[in-house]
Amino acid sequence: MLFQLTDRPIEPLISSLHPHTGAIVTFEGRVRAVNDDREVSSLEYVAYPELALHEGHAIVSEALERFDIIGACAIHRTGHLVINDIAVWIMSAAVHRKEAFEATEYIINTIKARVPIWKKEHYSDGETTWVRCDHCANPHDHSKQSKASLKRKRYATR
Amino acid sequence: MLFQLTDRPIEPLISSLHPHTGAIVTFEGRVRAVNDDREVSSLEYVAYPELALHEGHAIVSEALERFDIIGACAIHRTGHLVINDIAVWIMSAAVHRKEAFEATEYIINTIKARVPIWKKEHYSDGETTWVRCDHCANPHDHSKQSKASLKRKRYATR
Amino acid sequence: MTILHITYFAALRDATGYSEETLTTEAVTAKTLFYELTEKYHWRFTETDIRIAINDRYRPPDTPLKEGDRVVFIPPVAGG
Amino acid sequence: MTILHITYFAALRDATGYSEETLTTEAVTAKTLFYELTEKYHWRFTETDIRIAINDRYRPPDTPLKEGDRVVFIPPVAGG
Repeated sequence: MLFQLTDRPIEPLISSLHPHTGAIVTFEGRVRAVNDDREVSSLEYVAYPELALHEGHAIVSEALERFDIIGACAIHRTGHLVINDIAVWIMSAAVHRKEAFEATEYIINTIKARVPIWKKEHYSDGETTWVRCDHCANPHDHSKQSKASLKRKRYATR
Repeated sequence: MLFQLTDRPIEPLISSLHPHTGAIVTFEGRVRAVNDDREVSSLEYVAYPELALHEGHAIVSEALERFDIIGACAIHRTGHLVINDIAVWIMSAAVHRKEAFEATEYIINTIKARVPIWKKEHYSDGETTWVRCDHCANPHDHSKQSKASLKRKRYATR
Repeated sequence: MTILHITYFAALRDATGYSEETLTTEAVTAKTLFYELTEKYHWRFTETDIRIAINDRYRPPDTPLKEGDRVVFIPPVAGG
Repeated sequence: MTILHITYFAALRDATGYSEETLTTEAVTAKTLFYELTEKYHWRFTETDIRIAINDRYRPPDTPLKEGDRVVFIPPVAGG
Protein backbone atom coordinates (compact mmCIF):
# COMPACT_ATOMS: atom_id res chain seq x y z
CA MET A 1 0.00 0.00 0.00
CA LEU A 2 1.85 3.10 -1.23
CA PHE A 3 -0.50 5.68 0.26
CA GLN A 4 -3.19 5.38 2.89
CA LEU A 5 -5.65 7.62 4.65
CA THR A 6 -6.70 6.65 8.14
CA ASP A 7 -8.89 8.07 10.86
CA ARG A 8 -7.11 5.94 13.47
CA PRO A 9 -3.87 6.86 15.29
CA ILE A 10 -0.80 6.18 13.17
CA GLU A 11 1.53 3.66 14.71
CA PRO A 12 4.63 3.44 12.57
CA LEU A 13 5.64 -0.14 12.05
CA ILE A 14 8.15 -1.38 9.57
CA SER A 15 7.29 -5.00 9.26
CA SER A 16 8.88 -6.57 6.24
CA LEU A 17 12.19 -5.41 4.84
CA HIS A 18 14.02 -6.18 1.62
CA PRO A 19 17.35 -7.72 2.73
CA HIS A 20 19.33 -5.16 0.71
CA THR A 21 17.89 -2.28 2.76
CA GLY A 22 20.70 -0.35 4.40
CA ALA A 23 18.95 2.92 5.16
CA ILE A 24 15.46 3.91 6.26
CA VAL A 25 14.48 7.54 6.60
CA THR A 26 11.14 8.36 8.18
CA PHE A 27 9.33 11.64 8.51
CA GLU A 28 6.64 12.32 11.08
CA GLY A 29 4.54 15.43 10.82
CA ARG A 30 3.26 16.16 14.31
CA VAL A 31 0.55 18.48 15.58
CA ARG A 32 2.23 21.57 17.01
CA ALA A 33 0.88 23.51 19.98
CA VAL A 34 1.73 26.81 18.32
CA ASN A 35 1.22 27.96 14.73
CA ASP A 36 1.80 31.51 13.58
CA ASP A 37 2.05 32.60 17.20
CA ARG A 38 -1.41 31.29 18.06
CA GLU A 39 -1.94 28.62 20.67
CA VAL A 40 -3.46 25.59 18.98
CA SER A 41 -5.51 23.19 21.09
CA SER A 42 -6.42 20.64 18.42
CA LEU A 43 -6.77 20.09 14.68
CA GLU A 44 -9.20 18.62 12.22
CA TYR A 45 -7.97 17.12 8.97
CA VAL A 46 -10.47 16.67 6.16
CA ALA A 47 -9.58 14.86 2.93
CA TYR A 48 -11.19 14.58 -0.48
CA PRO A 49 -10.57 10.82 -0.36
CA GLU A 50 -10.91 9.79 -4.02
CA LEU A 51 -8.48 12.44 -5.24
CA ALA A 52 -6.22 12.31 -2.16
CA LEU A 53 -5.64 8.57 -2.58
CA HIS A 54 -5.02 9.00 -6.30
CA GLU A 55 -2.50 11.83 -5.79
CA GLY A 56 -0.84 10.20 -2.78
CA HIS A 57 -0.34 6.98 -4.69
CA ALA A 58 1.01 8.90 -7.68
CA ILE A 59 3.48 10.84 -5.50
CA VAL A 60 4.94 7.72 -3.86
CA SER A 61 5.12 6.04 -7.29
CA GLU A 62 6.97 9.08 -8.65
CA ALA A 63 9.46 8.83 -5.78
CA LEU A 64 10.06 5.17 -6.64
CA GLU A 65 10.81 6.19 -10.23
CA ARG A 66 12.94 9.25 -9.48
CA PHE A 67 15.13 7.94 -6.68
CA ASP A 68 17.10 4.74 -6.37
CA ILE A 69 15.06 3.41 -3.47
CA ILE A 70 13.76 -0.04 -2.63
CA GLY A 71 10.42 0.99 -1.19
CA ALA A 72 8.43 3.88 0.19
CA CYS A 73 5.06 4.55 1.73
CA ALA A 74 3.03 7.30 3.32
CA ILE A 75 0.05 7.46 5.67
CA HIS A 76 -2.03 10.57 6.34
CA ARG A 77 -4.37 10.93 9.24
CA THR A 78 -7.86 12.42 8.99
CA GLY A 79 -10.31 13.53 11.66
CA HIS A 80 -9.66 15.14 15.02
CA LEU A 81 -6.06 15.27 16.30
CA VAL A 82 -4.49 16.66 19.44
CA ILE A 83 -1.04 18.10 20.18
CA ASN A 84 1.83 15.72 19.38
CA ASP A 85 -0.35 13.36 17.35
CA ILE A 86 1.21 12.11 14.11
CA ALA A 87 -0.59 13.75 11.18
CA VAL A 88 1.51 12.17 8.46
CA TRP A 89 4.07 9.37 8.46
CA ILE A 90 6.42 8.70 5.55
CA MET A 91 9.14 6.14 5.05
CA SER A 92 11.67 5.46 2.33
CA ALA A 93 14.05 2.50 2.29
CA ALA A 94 17.16 2.32 0.13
CA VAL A 95 20.50 0.57 -0.16
CA HIS A 96 22.28 3.82 0.70
CA ARG A 97 21.17 6.73 2.83
CA LYS A 98 21.37 9.67 0.42
CA GLU A 99 18.53 8.36 -1.72
CA ALA A 100 16.38 7.55 1.33
CA PHE A 101 16.72 11.13 2.61
CA GLU A 102 15.95 12.60 -0.82
CA ALA A 103 12.91 10.42 -1.42
CA THR A 104 11.35 11.05 2.01
CA GLU A 105 11.81 14.80 1.64
CA TYR A 106 10.39 14.71 -1.89
CA ILE A 107 7.32 12.80 -0.73
CA ILE A 108 6.46 15.13 2.16
CA ASN A 109 7.06 18.26 0.07
CA THR A 110 4.87 16.96 -2.72
CA ILE A 111 2.10 15.71 -0.42
CA LYS A 112 1.93 19.19 1.10
CA ALA A 113 1.69 20.77 -2.32
CA ARG A 114 -0.69 18.43 -4.07
CA VAL A 115 -2.79 16.15 -1.90
CA PRO A 116 -6.29 17.57 -1.24
CA ILE A 117 -6.31 17.55 2.56
CA TRP A 118 -7.37 20.53 4.63
CA LYS A 119 -6.62 21.46 8.20
CA LYS A 120 -8.87 23.35 10.58
CA GLU A 121 -7.04 24.70 13.59
CA HIS A 122 -8.89 25.01 16.89
CA TYR A 123 -7.36 27.68 19.10
CA SER A 124 -7.34 27.85 22.86
CA ASP A 125 -9.53 31.00 22.67
CA GLY A 126 -12.27 28.93 21.00
CA GLU A 127 -11.81 30.28 17.45
CA THR A 128 -11.22 27.99 14.50
CA THR A 129 -9.80 28.57 11.03
CA TRP A 130 -9.01 26.64 7.87
CA VAL A 131 -5.26 26.91 7.46
CA ARG A 132 -4.22 28.03 4.00
CA CYS A 133 -0.86 26.42 4.40
CA ASP A 134 1.52 25.83 7.21
CA HIS A 135 4.06 28.38 6.44
CA CYS A 136 3.45 30.53 3.42
CA ALA A 137 0.10 32.11 2.77
CA ASN A 138 -0.47 33.99 6.00
CA PRO A 139 0.21 37.65 5.40
CA HIS A 140 1.68 38.44 8.78
CA ASP A 141 5.24 37.90 9.81
CA HIS A 142 6.25 34.37 10.80
CA SER A 143 8.22 35.48 13.82
CA LYS A 144 10.02 32.49 15.22
CA GLN A 145 10.13 31.30 18.78
CA SER A 146 13.55 32.06 20.13
CA LYS A 147 15.81 29.07 19.92
CA ALA A 148 16.58 29.39 23.61
CA SER A 149 12.96 29.09 24.62
CA LEU A 150 12.46 26.07 22.40
CA LYS A 151 15.43 24.37 23.95
CA ARG A 152 14.32 24.89 27.51
CA LYS A 153 12.59 21.55 27.44
CA ARG A 154 14.23 18.62 25.80
CA TYR A 155 12.66 15.31 25.10
CA ALA A 156 14.34 11.99 25.55
CA THR A 157 14.02 8.51 24.21
CA ARG A 158 12.98 5.98 26.77
CA MET B 1 20.90 11.19 26.60
CA LEU B 2 22.30 12.61 23.36
CA PHE B 3 24.33 9.58 22.31
CA GLN B 4 24.23 6.01 23.50
CA LEU B 5 25.96 2.74 22.74
CA THR B 6 24.04 -0.45 23.34
CA ASP B 7 24.61 -4.14 22.86
CA ARG B 8 20.84 -4.77 22.97
CA PRO B 9 18.45 -4.52 20.01
CA ILE B 10 17.46 -0.95 19.25
CA GLU B 11 13.75 -0.32 19.56
CA PRO B 12 13.03 3.21 18.47
CA LEU B 13 10.64 4.89 20.83
CA ILE B 14 9.89 8.57 20.94
CA SER B 15 8.49 8.99 24.38
CA SER B 16 8.39 12.62 25.39
CA LEU B 17 7.90 15.41 22.88
CA HIS B 18 8.21 19.16 23.16
CA PRO B 19 4.74 20.51 22.26
CA HIS B 20 6.21 22.77 19.55
CA THR B 21 7.54 19.75 17.64
CA GLY B 22 6.07 19.69 14.14
CA ALA B 23 8.57 17.46 12.37
CA ILE B 24 10.54 14.39 13.32
CA VAL B 25 13.04 12.83 10.93
CA THR B 26 14.56 9.50 11.83
CA PHE B 27 17.33 7.56 10.18
CA GLU B 28 17.84 3.82 10.63
CA GLY B 29 21.03 2.22 9.42
CA ARG B 30 20.20 -1.43 8.78
CA VAL B 31 22.42 -4.45 8.20
CA ARG B 32 22.41 -5.21 4.48
CA ALA B 33 22.64 -8.73 3.06
CA VAL B 34 25.01 -7.56 0.33
CA ASN B 35 27.99 -5.22 0.52
CA ASP B 36 30.36 -4.66 -2.39
CA ASP B 37 28.79 -7.59 -4.19
CA ARG B 38 29.59 -10.02 -1.37
CA GLU B 39 26.86 -11.87 0.47
CA VAL B 40 26.96 -10.83 4.12
CA SER B 41 25.60 -13.24 6.72
CA SER B 42 26.15 -11.13 9.84
CA LEU B 43 28.16 -8.26 11.30
CA GLU B 44 30.12 -7.42 14.39
CA TYR B 45 30.37 -3.84 15.59
CA VAL B 46 33.16 -2.95 17.99
CA ALA B 47 33.44 0.46 19.63
CA TYR B 48 36.14 2.31 21.53
CA PRO B 49 33.55 3.29 24.11
CA GLU B 50 35.22 6.20 25.92
CA LEU B 51 36.03 8.06 22.71
CA ALA B 52 32.87 6.93 20.85
CA LEU B 53 30.62 8.33 23.57
CA HIS B 54 32.61 11.57 23.68
CA GLU B 55 32.49 12.06 19.90
CA GLY B 56 28.87 10.93 19.59
CA HIS B 57 27.79 13.36 22.28
CA ALA B 58 29.81 16.13 20.65
CA ILE B 59 28.25 15.45 17.23
CA VAL B 60 24.67 15.60 18.51
CA SER B 61 25.53 18.76 20.49
CA GLU B 62 26.99 20.31 17.33
CA ALA B 63 23.76 19.51 15.47
CA LEU B 64 21.77 21.26 18.22
CA GLU B 65 23.95 24.33 17.77
CA ARG B 66 24.07 24.37 13.96
CA PHE B 67 20.43 23.66 13.16
CA ASP B 68 17.24 25.18 14.50
CA ILE B 69 16.03 21.96 16.08
CA ILE B 70 14.31 21.21 19.37
CA GLY B 71 16.05 17.93 20.13
CA ALA B 72 18.11 15.13 18.67
CA CYS B 73 19.58 11.83 19.74
CA ALA B 74 21.46 8.87 18.34
CA ILE B 75 21.95 5.26 19.40
CA HIS B 76 24.60 2.92 17.97
CA ARG B 77 24.52 -0.81 18.38
CA THR B 78 27.59 -2.90 19.24
CA GLY B 79 28.14 -6.65 19.18
CA HIS B 80 26.78 -9.23 16.78
CA LEU B 81 24.02 -8.20 14.34
CA VAL B 82 22.14 -10.08 11.65
CA ILE B 83 20.52 -8.95 8.40
CA ASN B 84 17.91 -6.20 8.83
CA ASP B 85 18.97 -5.38 12.39
CA ILE B 86 19.18 -1.67 13.20
CA ALA B 87 22.84 -0.68 13.58
CA VAL B 88 22.25 2.98 14.22
CA TRP B 89 19.13 5.01 14.99
CA ILE B 90 19.02 8.79 14.82
CA MET B 91 16.23 11.25 15.40
CA SER B 92 15.89 15.00 15.11
CA ALA B 93 12.82 16.99 16.11
CA ALA B 94 12.11 20.53 14.96
CA VAL B 95 9.33 23.02 14.52
CA HIS B 96 9.66 22.73 10.74
CA ARG B 97 10.78 19.84 8.59
CA LYS B 98 13.74 21.29 6.68
CA GLU B 99 15.86 21.60 9.80
CA ALA B 100 14.92 18.10 11.00
CA PHE B 101 16.07 16.59 7.68
CA GLU B 102 19.31 18.57 7.72
CA ALA B 103 20.16 17.71 11.30
CA THR B 104 19.51 13.99 10.93
CA GLU B 105 21.61 13.81 7.77
CA TYR B 106 24.40 15.81 9.43
CA ILE B 107 24.44 13.49 12.44
CA ILE B 108 24.64 10.25 10.45
CA ASN B 109 27.29 11.65 8.09
CA THR B 110 29.40 12.85 10.98
CA ILE B 111 29.00 9.68 13.03
CA LYS B 112 30.23 7.69 10.05
CA ALA B 113 33.24 9.96 9.68
CA ARG B 114 34.28 10.44 13.28
CA VAL B 115 32.95 7.95 15.81
CA PRO B 116 35.44 5.13 16.54
CA ILE B 117 33.29 2.12 15.73
CA TRP B 118 34.45 -0.71 13.51
CA LYS B 119 32.52 -3.29 11.56
CA LYS B 120 33.59 -6.83 10.82
CA GLU B 121 31.60 -8.44 8.05
CA HIS B 122 30.98 -12.18 8.14
CA TYR B 123 30.38 -13.58 4.66
CA SER B 124 28.35 -16.59 3.69
CA ASP B 125 31.56 -18.30 2.50
CA GLY B 126 32.92 -18.16 6.06
CA GLU B 127 35.43 -15.34 5.51
CA THR B 128 35.43 -12.20 7.64
CA THR B 129 36.91 -8.75 7.12
CA TRP B 130 37.11 -5.41 8.90
CA VAL B 131 35.31 -2.98 6.64
CA ARG B 132 37.33 0.16 5.94
CA CYS B 133 34.20 2.11 5.22
CA ASP B 134 30.89 1.38 3.68
CA HIS B 135 31.32 3.01 0.39
CA CYS B 136 34.66 4.61 -0.28
CA ALA B 137 37.88 2.82 0.57
CA ASN B 138 37.45 -0.45 -1.29
CA PRO B 139 39.58 -0.38 -4.39
CA HIS B 140 37.26 -2.34 -6.63
CA ASP B 141 34.29 -0.98 -8.49
CA HIS B 142 31.09 -0.44 -6.53
CA SER B 143 28.88 -1.91 -9.20
CA LYS B 144 25.29 -1.40 -8.21
CA GLN B 145 22.52 -3.91 -8.14
CA SER B 146 20.19 -3.12 -10.98
CA LYS B 147 17.24 -1.05 -9.86
CA ALA B 148 14.89 -3.61 -11.38
CA SER B 149 16.24 -6.46 -9.29
CA LEU B 150 16.05 -4.39 -6.13
CA LYS B 151 12.46 -3.58 -6.85
CA ARG B 152 11.38 -7.12 -7.40
CA LYS B 153 10.48 -7.42 -3.77
CA ARG B 154 8.74 -4.64 -1.97
CA TYR B 155 8.12 -4.36 1.68
CA ALA B 156 4.98 -3.19 3.32
CA THR B 157 3.95 -1.58 6.53
CA ARG B 158 1.95 -3.68 8.95
CA MET C 1 -27.59 23.64 -20.22
CA THR C 2 -25.56 21.04 -18.31
CA ILE C 3 -26.46 19.19 -15.12
CA LEU C 4 -23.45 18.93 -12.77
CA HIS C 5 -22.70 17.61 -9.27
CA ILE C 6 -20.60 19.94 -7.16
CA THR C 7 -18.91 18.84 -3.93
CA TYR C 8 -17.58 21.35 -1.43
CA PHE C 9 -14.81 20.77 1.11
CA ALA C 10 -13.34 22.73 4.00
CA ALA C 11 -13.62 26.54 3.68
CA LEU C 12 -15.88 26.24 0.59
CA ARG C 13 -18.25 23.99 2.49
CA ASP C 14 -18.42 26.62 5.21
CA ALA C 15 -18.92 29.41 2.65
CA THR C 16 -21.74 27.66 0.78
CA GLY C 17 -23.35 25.79 3.65
CA TYR C 18 -23.50 22.72 1.41
CA SER C 19 -21.41 19.59 1.16
CA GLU C 20 -22.81 18.99 -2.31
CA GLU C 21 -25.35 20.29 -4.76
CA THR C 22 -26.64 19.37 -8.19
CA LEU C 23 -27.16 22.31 -10.51
CA THR C 24 -27.97 23.22 -14.08
CA THR C 25 -25.61 25.71 -15.68
CA GLU C 26 -24.80 27.45 -18.94
CA ALA C 27 -21.10 27.44 -18.00
CA VAL C 28 -19.03 25.66 -20.63
CA THR C 29 -15.75 25.36 -18.70
CA ALA C 30 -14.89 24.78 -15.05
CA LYS C 31 -13.46 28.29 -14.90
CA THR C 32 -16.70 29.98 -15.95
CA LEU C 33 -18.60 27.77 -13.51
CA PHE C 34 -16.25 28.99 -10.77
CA TYR C 35 -17.09 32.63 -11.58
CA GLU C 36 -20.80 31.82 -11.67
CA LEU C 37 -20.61 30.25 -8.19
CA THR C 38 -18.44 33.09 -6.87
CA GLU C 39 -21.33 35.45 -7.76
CA LYS C 40 -23.76 33.19 -5.98
CA TYR C 41 -21.82 32.51 -2.76
CA HIS C 42 -19.45 35.51 -2.51
CA TRP C 43 -16.66 33.31 -1.21
CA ARG C 44 -13.31 34.91 -0.58
CA PHE C 45 -11.34 32.74 -3.02
CA THR C 46 -10.10 33.90 -6.40
CA GLU C 47 -9.27 31.83 -9.43
CA THR C 48 -5.58 31.69 -8.47
CA ASP C 49 -6.37 30.21 -5.03
CA ILE C 50 -8.30 27.29 -6.41
CA ARG C 51 -7.51 24.11 -8.27
CA ILE C 52 -10.18 22.18 -10.09
CA ALA C 53 -11.02 18.49 -9.96
CA ILE C 54 -13.40 16.89 -12.43
CA ASN C 55 -14.49 13.32 -11.78
CA ASP C 56 -11.87 12.97 -9.02
CA ARG C 57 -8.83 14.10 -11.04
CA TYR C 58 -7.11 17.48 -11.22
CA ARG C 59 -7.98 19.21 -14.50
CA PRO C 60 -7.04 22.57 -16.07
CA PRO C 61 -9.54 25.43 -15.53
CA ASP C 62 -10.48 25.57 -19.20
CA THR C 63 -11.65 21.95 -19.24
CA PRO C 64 -15.09 21.72 -20.92
CA LEU C 65 -17.85 20.40 -18.67
CA LYS C 66 -19.98 17.40 -19.61
CA GLU C 67 -23.40 16.34 -18.38
CA GLY C 68 -23.13 14.52 -15.05
CA ASP C 69 -19.57 15.62 -14.24
CA ARG C 70 -18.56 15.74 -10.57
CA VAL C 71 -16.81 19.06 -10.05
CA VAL C 72 -14.79 20.03 -6.97
CA PHE C 73 -13.07 23.39 -6.42
CA ILE C 74 -10.00 22.73 -4.30
CA PRO C 75 -9.11 25.52 -1.87
CA PRO C 76 -5.44 25.78 -0.79
CA VAL C 77 -4.43 22.43 0.66
CA ALA C 78 -2.76 22.04 4.06
CA GLY C 79 -1.92 18.39 4.55
CA GLY C 80 1.21 17.09 6.25
CA MET D 1 62.14 6.82 28.11
CA THR D 2 58.36 6.98 28.57
CA ILE D 3 56.00 4.28 29.83
CA LEU D 4 52.78 4.18 27.80
CA HIS D 5 49.60 2.09 27.63
CA ILE D 6 48.54 1.17 24.13
CA THR D 7 45.09 -0.21 23.32
CA TYR D 8 44.33 -1.93 20.02
CA PHE D 9 40.95 -2.23 18.33
CA ALA D 10 39.59 -4.07 15.31
CA ALA D 11 42.16 -4.72 12.55
CA LEU D 12 45.04 -3.51 14.74
CA ARG D 13 44.04 -5.95 17.47
CA ASP D 14 44.13 -8.72 14.88
CA ALA D 15 47.51 -7.52 13.53
CA THR D 16 49.19 -7.32 16.94
CA GLY D 17 47.43 -10.17 18.69
CA TYR D 18 46.95 -7.88 21.71
CA SER D 19 44.07 -5.84 23.05
CA GLU D 20 46.52 -3.78 25.08
CA GLU D 21 50.14 -3.53 26.04
CA THR D 22 52.30 -1.38 28.27
CA LEU D 23 55.65 -0.40 26.74
CA THR D 24 58.64 1.80 27.28
CA THR D 25 59.61 3.95 24.33
CA GLU D 26 61.99 6.67 23.21
CA ALA D 27 59.31 8.03 20.89
CA VAL D 28 58.55 11.67 21.68
CA THR D 29 55.38 12.06 19.61
CA ALA D 30 52.47 9.78 18.78
CA LYS D 31 53.58 9.79 15.16
CA THR D 32 57.07 8.44 15.89
CA LEU D 33 55.51 5.82 18.18
CA PHE D 34 53.29 4.78 15.28
CA TYR D 35 56.34 4.21 13.06
CA GLU D 36 58.10 2.31 15.86
CA LEU D 37 55.11 -0.05 16.21
CA THR D 38 54.73 -0.40 12.43
CA GLU D 39 58.32 -1.81 12.41
CA LYS D 40 57.40 -4.19 15.22
CA TYR D 41 54.04 -5.49 13.92
CA HIS D 42 54.25 -4.92 10.15
CA TRP D 43 50.62 -3.90 10.02
CA ARG D 44 49.21 -2.80 6.69
CA PHE D 45 48.21 0.71 7.81
CA THR D 46 50.08 3.86 6.93
CA GLU D 47 50.09 7.16 8.77
CA THR D 48 47.32 8.54 6.54
CA ASP D 49 44.98 5.64 7.39
CA ILE D 50 45.18 6.20 11.11
CA ARG D 51 43.90 8.76 13.59
CA ILE D 52 45.40 9.06 17.04
CA ALA D 53 43.69 9.19 20.42
CA ILE D 54 45.55 10.08 23.59
CA ASN D 55 43.73 9.64 26.90
CA ASP D 56 40.45 9.02 25.07
CA ARG D 57 40.47 12.15 22.88
CA TYR D 58 41.51 12.62 19.26
CA ARG D 59 44.89 14.39 19.10
CA PRO D 60 47.19 15.53 16.25
CA PRO D 61 50.01 13.10 15.29
CA ASP D 62 52.73 15.46 16.55
CA THR D 63 51.31 15.52 20.08
CA PRO D 64 54.14 14.91 22.61
CA LEU D 65 53.71 11.80 24.73
CA LYS D 66 53.74 11.91 28.53
CA GLU D 67 54.42 9.18 31.06
CA GLY D 68 51.31 7.06 31.61
CA ASP D 69 49.42 8.22 28.51
CA ARG D 70 46.85 5.87 27.03
CA VAL D 71 47.45 5.80 23.28
CA VAL D 72 45.09 4.34 20.68
CA PHE D 73 45.71 4.24 16.95
CA ILE D 74 42.33 4.45 15.25
CA PRO D 75 42.07 2.49 12.00
CA PRO D 76 39.45 3.68 9.46
CA VAL D 77 36.09 3.77 11.22
CA ALA D 78 32.99 2.09 9.84
CA GLY D 79 30.09 2.89 12.13
CA GLY D 80 26.56 3.59 11.02
